[in-house]
Amino acid sequence: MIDVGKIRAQFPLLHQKVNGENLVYFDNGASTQKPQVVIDAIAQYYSNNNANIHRGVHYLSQKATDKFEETRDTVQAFINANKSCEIIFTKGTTDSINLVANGYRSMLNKGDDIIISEMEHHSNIVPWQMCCEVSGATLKVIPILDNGDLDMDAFENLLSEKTKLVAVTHISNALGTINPVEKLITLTHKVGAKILIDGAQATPHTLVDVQGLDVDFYCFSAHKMYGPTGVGVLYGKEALLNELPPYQGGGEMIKEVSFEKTTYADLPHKFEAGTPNIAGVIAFKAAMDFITDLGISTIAKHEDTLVQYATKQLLTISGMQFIGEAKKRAALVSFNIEGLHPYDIGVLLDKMGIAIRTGHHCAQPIMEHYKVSGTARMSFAIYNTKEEIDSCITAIKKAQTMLA
Amino acid sequence: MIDVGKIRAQFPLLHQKVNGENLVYFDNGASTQKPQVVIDAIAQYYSNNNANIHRGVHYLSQKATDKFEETRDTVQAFINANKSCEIIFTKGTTDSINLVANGYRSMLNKGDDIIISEMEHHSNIVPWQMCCEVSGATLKVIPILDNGDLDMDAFENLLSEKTKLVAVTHISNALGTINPVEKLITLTHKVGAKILIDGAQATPHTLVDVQGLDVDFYCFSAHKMYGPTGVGVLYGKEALLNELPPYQGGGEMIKEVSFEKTTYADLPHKFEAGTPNIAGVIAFKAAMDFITDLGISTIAKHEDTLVQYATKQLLTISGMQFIGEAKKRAALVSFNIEGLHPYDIGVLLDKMGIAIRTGHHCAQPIMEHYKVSGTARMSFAIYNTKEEIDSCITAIKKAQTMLA
Amino acid sequence: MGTIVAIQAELVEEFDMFEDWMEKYEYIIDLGKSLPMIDDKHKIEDNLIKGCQSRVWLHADNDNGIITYTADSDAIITKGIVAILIRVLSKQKAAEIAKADLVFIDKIGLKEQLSQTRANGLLSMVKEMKLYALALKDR
Amino acid sequence: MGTIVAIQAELVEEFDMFEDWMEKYEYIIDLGKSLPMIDDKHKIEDNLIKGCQSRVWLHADNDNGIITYTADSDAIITKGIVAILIRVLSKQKAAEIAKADLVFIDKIGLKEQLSQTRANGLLSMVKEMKLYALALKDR
Ligand SMILES: Cc1ncc(COP(=O)(O)O)c(C=O)c1O
Ligand SMILES: Cc1ncc(COP(=O)(O)O)c(C=O)c1O
Repeated sequence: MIDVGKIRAQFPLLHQKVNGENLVYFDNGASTQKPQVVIDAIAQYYSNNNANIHRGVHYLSQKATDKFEETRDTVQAFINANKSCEIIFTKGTTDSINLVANGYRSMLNKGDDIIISEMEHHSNIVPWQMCCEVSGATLKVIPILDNGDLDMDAFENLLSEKTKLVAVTHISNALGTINPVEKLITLTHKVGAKILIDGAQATPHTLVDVQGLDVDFYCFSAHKMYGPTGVGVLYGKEALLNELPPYQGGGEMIKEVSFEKTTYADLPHKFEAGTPNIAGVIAFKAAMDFITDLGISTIAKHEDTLVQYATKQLLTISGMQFIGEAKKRAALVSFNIEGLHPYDIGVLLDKMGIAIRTGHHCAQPIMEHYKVSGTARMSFAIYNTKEEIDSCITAIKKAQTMLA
Repeated sequence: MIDVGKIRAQFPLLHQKVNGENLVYFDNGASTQKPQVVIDAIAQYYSNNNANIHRGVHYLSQKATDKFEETRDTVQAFINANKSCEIIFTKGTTDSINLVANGYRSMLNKGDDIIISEMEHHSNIVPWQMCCEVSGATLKVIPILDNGDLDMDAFENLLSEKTKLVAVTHISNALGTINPVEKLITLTHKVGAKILIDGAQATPHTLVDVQGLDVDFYCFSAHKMYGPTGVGVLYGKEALLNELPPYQGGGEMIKEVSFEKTTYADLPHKFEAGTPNIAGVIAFKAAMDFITDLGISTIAKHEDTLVQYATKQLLTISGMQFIGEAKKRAALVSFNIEGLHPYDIGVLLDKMGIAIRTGHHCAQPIMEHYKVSGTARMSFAIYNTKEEIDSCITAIKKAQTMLA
Repeated sequence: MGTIVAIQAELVEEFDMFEDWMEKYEYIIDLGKSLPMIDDKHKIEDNLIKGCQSRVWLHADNDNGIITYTADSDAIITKGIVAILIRVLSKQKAAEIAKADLVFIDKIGLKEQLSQTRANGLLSMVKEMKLYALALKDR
Repeated sequence: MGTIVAIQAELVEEFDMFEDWMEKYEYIIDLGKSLPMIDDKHKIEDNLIKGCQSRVWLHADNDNGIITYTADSDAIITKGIVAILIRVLSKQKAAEIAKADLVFIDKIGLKEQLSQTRANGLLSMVKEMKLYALALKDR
């Protein structure tokens, strides 16, 4: 059993009143709060250690470089990558996906297919639309079943020798669906295509083993994993990253620059142009250590309990309509209440100190599918409690009365 | 007169010993140190205020959004932009330049010219090489005179109705040259072209008034301005930013997404896909306030004194060869010592607690021009002192003896 | 019809009487529930202001420099605030609207509803109301 | 010729005698100033390892599984360390080189010279020495 009180004590932000009430933070799918160790890691870096990396021969620069590279090694271990040069630091999942999608612009042609799904976050839709526009490739979409599962039969039908890339989310931020990534990967590889998994909602909640999965590209954000904003990861198999054209040009990513001919640096530097978010990357290690120390399965178990409890309690509300009831779900509950606009619910809950997310969750096609303008979403993290869910249910009922 | 002691007291990192000696930090051109107010702003954000921005209706999200937008307003005032929507947050100068260069890929054609200069940082070379490769445009290079000034006659000869874009640095990071940006801008506009100025080395040292300059695009990094890593700015005139195609696709940057048609959000959001470096952006305000409170001209004056003093003292070293003796210079001195490799100087100075930068400074074409493998560079900030220069000179002499 | 300043003062007084946020929001919700505040024929794409979460339709009629706004929203609270904004700005002279300083928003504690988050579309609505007035004021 | 382990131990002992960093670096600089450690005909582009700041040329000869390395650098300190690395790894069996654990680097306080910063090219040099040995060891 975990001691949630002890865990909460490590998160300074949680201990505040909002609109006179104890804060209940259920917007973890958007961004988690940060434990003191992460906040301290940033302050310590700037107070003791700050310098630009990779080029300086002086002590501070070397120390900063070593710490920066330590995080790379930690990420490698965290997702079980084969080599640390397969870990590219970006500014977030969106940046990671764009890096790959931009590279594919020149690798695809008319007649090639990219397959995404109906449940993707805009960050895993728009880059591919832009990629198709430039390359002439066609974007195909895996539909979802009404319960929120991917239509796997439809997926198999979409796959063909024309398929060059599949880009699907591991866990849906709008529905909570855990997709069968192993199966998606196997099927994709059967037709000789590559697959990118958007892991933004997965790395905070589930063990990811990129070698075990045999996934080609995997993307995620530190800020959803108790880590700092402005840091993301692109994992890619070494051979594929070597094939992928560079994304941004600049310092760090070159071997040699002349006006006649510029050659690019080896991995991972080829994809890390410019001064990175050094403080953020270094502090991200503390966030991963926080997760590893607790154990990702402990976190998942706790969050599962919360999802189940919340689902049960929400059912006591009249007019409750769950959006997304996939067989396997993680860490969040998405719903609407008959006759109520999610925005109105969100505003009134906020007045009662409760932060949930309402709206389209950057997944408008999903909203289109369910013919709703948005949903209300409670998304959980390791520091949330059943008592908080109780407060939230009471608040929803009060809002319902006010709005009725 | 400024009280440097009082200023130094605000920078926790400066008060340490490196290899048993008091740290002398002369690598400010690479990245400056951070005052306590900046470090505190980050910790306070994460401890009280952290949430994802622009979409949430709850209190924390609104407060974070307000603070994030406050920084945008502060940047607007800092560089005297006309509107706050002309301020785009990026991850750094490199990211800013790539954003523009990527947009120009589809706006240029064979027969068009882009002009850069021989003294550019790789970040203002490689993106344009990549842009030319895709668009078919031709890259032209303004040569420099041996003293480190731009060859303005050559520039006028390069300009023609074929010129579509000029991209030049405001201040050279390798030579210290302050370029005549007003004149560059006027001449560029005369042929109907647009101009991007790389301000990475300028915003920490000189007043920048984008409206006064009538510059089209202006790029800079927070981490060189006493601010956090992972934050940069692209300023662009509203009309030009509206014309420029979007860069990254994802959350935030869209108006509406469907598989048939995606429409892009208005400025500045169109260029800010994904969760940004929220903590960094918010803390950047504290850094700009720090500069504004001191006064940028006070900073410049102090740094000028240091440059002059350092130049004079360096001349007491036998075999001193300055690299870059432009008429107008800022904040740094770049040099070589006859018979010595800059790397060897850098290593030995580090042993004496002194951090300078040695190498090609991400400006290989400049090194090519002067036929050197690298230079040693002392670059200054508001917290540096003449006493530190004295220590540095003594250390260089000692290194010279050891290496002789 | 009072001046914009006077109506704002009125509103501040009214809102001062509420004991807590609940009474205040109950009042806004009541306003939001009132009859449609816009003719159905104006509820068209062209008049739509899209917040990320709630949508606002805004229509303006100009009668000799006096502007009448009608509007609606799909969310009740947004609609209630729309009603308040209309009460303040509608049926006023274009020049007055253009230069109006909407101090009441802060004073009645609705600042968060017109924040920079792009959630409800209200900030854009106010901007459009003012832009419309600005375009007319010198005619 | 001692084993790699023995030579490392020797080096640690030697370096232990230095009183301070100055003596240590004076020694390294002396090593760096010694005669060229590579035949000029091997100082070619193909043998060049580019650090950002100093450059290293590395050449390897294989004589029945015994590898002889020769190398050079344009910076004196880098060259001095190159000399030390050669002393440890050259004229050894490929299999021994491939599995060698270069503990001495840390112990003699030269860790920073083989750090992740890409400045001097030494880390790449060690990697290449090992790769070469690895490729030969099972032949
Ligand atoms: C002149 C110049 N341009 C561009 C850059 C790149 O800035 P950043 O690494 O912050 O993207 C630098 C920083 O070294 C610079 O000095
Ligand atoms: C499934 C999914 N993909 C991508 C993203 C984008 O992540 P970021 O905003 O950190 O780039 C998110 C975050 O909301 C997400 O939930």
